[in-house]
Amino acid sequence: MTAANSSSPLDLLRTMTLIREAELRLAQLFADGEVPGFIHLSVGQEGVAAGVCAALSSTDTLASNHRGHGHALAKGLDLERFFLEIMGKAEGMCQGRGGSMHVADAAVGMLGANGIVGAGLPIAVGSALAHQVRKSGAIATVFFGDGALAEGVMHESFNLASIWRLPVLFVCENNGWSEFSPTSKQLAADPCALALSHRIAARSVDGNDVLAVHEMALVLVDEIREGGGPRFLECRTTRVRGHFEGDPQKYREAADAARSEDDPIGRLERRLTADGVPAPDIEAATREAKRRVDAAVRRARSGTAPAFDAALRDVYAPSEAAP
Amino acid sequence: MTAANSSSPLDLLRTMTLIREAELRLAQLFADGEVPGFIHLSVGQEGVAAGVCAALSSTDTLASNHRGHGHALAKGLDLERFFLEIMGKAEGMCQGRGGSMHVADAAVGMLGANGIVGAGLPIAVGSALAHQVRKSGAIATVFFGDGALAEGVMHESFNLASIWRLPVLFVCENNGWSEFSPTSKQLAADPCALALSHRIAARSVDGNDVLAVHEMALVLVDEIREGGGPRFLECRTTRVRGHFEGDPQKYREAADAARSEDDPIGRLERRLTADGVPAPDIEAATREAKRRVDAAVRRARSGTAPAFDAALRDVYAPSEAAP
Amino acid sequence: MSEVRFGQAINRALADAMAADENIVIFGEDVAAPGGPFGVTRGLLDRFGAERVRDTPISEAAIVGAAVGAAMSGLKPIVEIMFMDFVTLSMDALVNQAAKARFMFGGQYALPMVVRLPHGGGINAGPQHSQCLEAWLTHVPGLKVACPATVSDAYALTRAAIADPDPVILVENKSLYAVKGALPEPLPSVAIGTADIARPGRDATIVTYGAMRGMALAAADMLAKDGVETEVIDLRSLQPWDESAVLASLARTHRLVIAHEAVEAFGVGAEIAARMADVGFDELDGPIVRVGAPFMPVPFAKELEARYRPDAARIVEGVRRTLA
Amino acid sequence: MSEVRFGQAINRALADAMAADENIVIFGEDVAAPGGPFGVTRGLLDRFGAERVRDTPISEAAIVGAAVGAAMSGLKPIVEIMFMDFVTLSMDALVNQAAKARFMFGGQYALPMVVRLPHGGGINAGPQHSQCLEAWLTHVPGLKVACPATVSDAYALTRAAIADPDPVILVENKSLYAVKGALPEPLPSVAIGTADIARPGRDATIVTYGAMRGMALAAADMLAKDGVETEVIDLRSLQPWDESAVLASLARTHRLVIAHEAVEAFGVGAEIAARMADVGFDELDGPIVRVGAPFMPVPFAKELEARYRPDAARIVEGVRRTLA
Ligand SMILES: Cc1ncc(C[n+]2csc(CCOP(=O)(O)OP(=O)(O)O)c2C)c(N)n1
Ligand SMILES: Cc1ncc(C[n+]2csc(CCOP(=O)(O)OP(=O)(O)O)c2C)c(N)n1
Ligand SMILES: [Mg+2]
Ligand SMILES: [Mg+2]
Repeated sequence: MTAANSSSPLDLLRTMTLIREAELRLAQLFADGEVPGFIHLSVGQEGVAAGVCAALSSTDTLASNHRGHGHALAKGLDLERFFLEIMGKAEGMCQGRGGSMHVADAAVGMLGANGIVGAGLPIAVGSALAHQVRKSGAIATVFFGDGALAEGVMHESFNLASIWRLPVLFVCENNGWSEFSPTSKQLAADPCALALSHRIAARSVDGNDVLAVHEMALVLVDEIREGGGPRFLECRTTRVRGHFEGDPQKYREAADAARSEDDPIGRLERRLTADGVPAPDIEAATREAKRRVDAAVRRARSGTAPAFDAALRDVYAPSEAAP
Repeated sequence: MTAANSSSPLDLLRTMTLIREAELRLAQLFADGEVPGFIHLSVGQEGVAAGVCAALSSTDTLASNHRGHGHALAKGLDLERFFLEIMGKAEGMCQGRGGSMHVADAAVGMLGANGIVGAGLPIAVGSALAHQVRKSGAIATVFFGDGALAEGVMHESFNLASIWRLPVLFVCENNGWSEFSPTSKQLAADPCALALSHRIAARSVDGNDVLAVHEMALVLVDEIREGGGPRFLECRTTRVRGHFEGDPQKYREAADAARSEDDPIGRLERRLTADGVPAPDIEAATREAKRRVDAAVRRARSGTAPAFDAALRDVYAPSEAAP
Repeated sequence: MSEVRFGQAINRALADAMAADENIVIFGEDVAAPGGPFGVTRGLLDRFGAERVRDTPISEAAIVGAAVGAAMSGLKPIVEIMFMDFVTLSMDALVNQAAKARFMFGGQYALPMVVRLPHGGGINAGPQHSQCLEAWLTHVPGLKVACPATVSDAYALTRAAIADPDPVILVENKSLYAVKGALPEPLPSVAIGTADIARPGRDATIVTYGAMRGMALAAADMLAKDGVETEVIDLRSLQPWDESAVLASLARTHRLVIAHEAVEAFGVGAEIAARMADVGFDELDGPIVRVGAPFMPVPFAKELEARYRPDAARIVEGVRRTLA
Repeated sequence: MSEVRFGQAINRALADAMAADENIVIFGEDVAAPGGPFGVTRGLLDRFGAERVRDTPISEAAIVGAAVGAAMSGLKPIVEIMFMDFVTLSMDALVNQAAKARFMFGGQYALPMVVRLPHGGGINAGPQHSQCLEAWLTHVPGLKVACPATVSDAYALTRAAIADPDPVILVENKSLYAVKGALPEPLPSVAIGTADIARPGRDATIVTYGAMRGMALAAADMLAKDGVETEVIDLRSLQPWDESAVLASLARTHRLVIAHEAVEAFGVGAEIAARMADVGFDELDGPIVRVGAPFMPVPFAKELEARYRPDAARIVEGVRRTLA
């Protein structure tokens, strides 16, 4: 993948609107009691997932975190099986055993969302090791939040990736929040400085500018594929909603959440309009996303409840597979 | 403690020679089967322990690592009970339950050597938290190796100390080795760069120059006591012997181990001679150290075997103390 | 006597203890300004100030490691690990440091610290946010482990844990936080290591703890309809646990069922069963039956988790089996 | 048939497996150039190259975490945590990731990885370098745990662990590494989950594993002098463990002693005892006796550690007690 096969702005818009529509629908389904557990939405952060994943190929691998819907969809996860999973159905990606925090798809190299803050980093490092040893030409990517930078395993992962020059792209989605606390009070370091201290080249972009994210991701992915070792990309972005759905956000000024001029979708739409893209083409993205989401939700609602015995059988590989 | 009450070079020499003589004797006792388990000697690194600890007061706390004999003795641990412990006697500091890797002395603020690489760092951070909350005026210090810089908890500890501006001095004894592997192949980062990335002021000194170490420690301790927050000190030094006693060091060129011109004791002795200190005063340090070690070993040999039941009683506080 | 929620009882215990001893500090992720992920530490920051009540970064290893150093240096830290699943990141500090410090330093140091660990499922939080891992901690000499099941015990055990000179793990079942119950006046106190006979009975003994106490009592009600009188023992403390209370009950009923939410295999119940199969062997008139979670990660989907979690019906089945 | 050391048998198994499958990689602290802290990986770097055999930094969390990612991406990683005590730093990757990945991703991913964990005492290494923590891992659905006791099983179980599609923990007793024994030709193979009857007997069963196999056999010899014929079952695998073999033995002897080096309370033996007190209840003619370490950290001094570690005499005592 080089700049030559970069995604078009309209492609990026389609990915972002798909994520947005899917998540807004999830919010509704959650409020209506159709989604169990708890869900973390990436509304406002879609530019990061879309911009970065568009620079990856399907053989590249991706580890994600608790806020992973966007990463998963941008990596190409099937929309119906995504909804089926999050609604806890047998036909879901994970047969209803994981839910929102564990969406994964081996077919597109999606190594899974993850409920443990920071846990995706060494997984991506290990995946990159596999790419290196197997000379597959693929790279690994991991998305994590600014809050995850406080976890020790981040440090260990950066170091290991650096000394082994592993093909891994570390993407920090800096939305300023670690759950209910501002990261500014939690982290002494500047994110890029952390990476740089490990001799990992680091760049920071406006994460709400999907074109900037994509362009930078293409450059870094190229450098990694050429054997340059790991790269770090900070994407400064905005968590528009609560930490999870239902979070009353008492700890936060409403203003912070409402900087709609930052919205990556609105920004790209305005940019496309200015560039002369016809309004129907732009509007089609959202319309098409809604249509797909409608269909997926319909399908998901008709999904079946997972069978307990099937789950029990999958704790280990079937014994025929064992020696 | 300010530069005004800095230790004299002769005091530093006395501390270093005491550590040296104690450890060489331990090596002998180990070879003779009088010391059980395994022991890590700090021969060649005494300048770090002596220089730093001389800048501390007895109410300051200290966490150490597996190579902690020097730190403990420099912090003022009783020599007899030190030998008693390492030889596994009931009268030892830890009643023979810990041994070399766990020497500790609450009376002088020594929070213990530690068998887990990196584990001393958060302990020192927590101790510094206690000093801060209790406004004791004391500071906490922790010694750790260059290898420990790879542990995740180092990162977490630096960050916590930095954001809470805790009174803690992080001392990295950089001897170039992580057990049997050169740290240069294991760590991408420069030690000071790691600290700086967390906005912790960092200094690097020649750890084999005890005067330089002491001078720098005094400055940093002053800054910390004045409320400046954590400080980081890298001491570049030399592990003269194997990782532990009995290590054949096949992985290492003999030359590396034998740079005797670097020896902190020899260097200080030469310096004192050049400064006109009479030879008998200099020689007295080693003689006195030998004498004290002789006496301590004699005492330790006459120590008694620890009683099992007493050990069993000490897993928890005596139940009268419980509510 | 007032009606409060389980979580509020813990909050009250924390506040009462902090008011009485200025060496008590609290830190953890989102415990200060946000008042804790489950609201258990609400109001403490305002009342006791930013010096003593602190939000930490997402650094579970350093949180418990710092608690160890703080406890060794004159404070009585109370820390929270947001979900027990994340204690996987704190095990060195807990097991190699906190648990061993008193012993391995020859009794020189006391480590009065409390680690609060919310455990358990029932909220479809999935495989990494629902585990009951207390059996790991009960296996570690030097740690104490308590797990309250009632509002009164939530208060009393929290106070007891804080007052204890050793490191104490407080295991709090997430599904209990919102449950209301009576907080007696004068305020209750309970010694760590003492069980509670939640219901007396003569035909069989159910030993349980935490959220399963409620299930066990429900099971006992169901059994009573058939004339089977079950004694329900709520352990309250898992390390040390009240062996003599269990033995005494077994000597009355001669039948034993042990129920907990944790995975059955190698769980806390195994130790209770093993001890009774030794010291209580002569009292046993039937097999010792355990009721725990099956050997699988906690599944997400409603139907799966409902089947996964032990309930009153399965306890009833267990009692019937040992009576058969 | 050749005489080799236990550690060499593992080395041979690693080498044979690596020669047969180029997706196998090994990494850990000092495992490559230095050949491993106990020499177990000696020669592998020279033979298989720096790409497949790697020294890591002192980063236990990332070592196991990277193994998870590598296993999900086509490799079969074998990693070593230098002492089992340090697995405290790897628990998240092991428990929340490796153990759950197959299940929680709906069977999409296999995780063929091996984690080698040297455990046990006897070398006066003190409280933080001697622990036996395998009971934690056997409690975790999704992990398999094996613990060889003989040279032959060291080879066979290492091969079985590597060939297994699931994450397998190999628990290796440090005191066994230097022990010599026979490595049969053709090379042995053992299925994970199958026990070995180390000695047949009719009067009592001793269930054990790892270094305690030797102690149990010594105890059986001592008992035989008094005409007591003890059957010794070496579990070899702890998760899954061979319940039917233990049950069959109990059906022959009706007396059960379980011996392991780990702390007795809440140890692996508790589960064996609990199962037998349930499914084996009708076979029991005496109390189930466990012989394990007392409830204290592993002490350093020679006299203390010698008293601490279970030995043949204590096993004999245990057998006599259940026969009494
Ligand atoms: C190890 C661990 N600690 C704590 C949590 C609870 N938790 C979930 S998300 C989160 C905040 C993460 O912040 P960040 O990484 O910035 O991601 P964001 O939520 O902002 O996208 C916390 C503390 C967790 N899931 N895992
Ligand atoms: C958590 C942990 N991992 C590994 C070890 C084994 N080990 C003991 S010392 C050591 C090397 C430490 O290197 P460094 O920190 O530089 O200290 P040095 O030995 O050079 O003084 C290792 C790997 C350990 N004790 N603890
Ligand atoms: Mg964030
Ligand atoms: Mg070193």
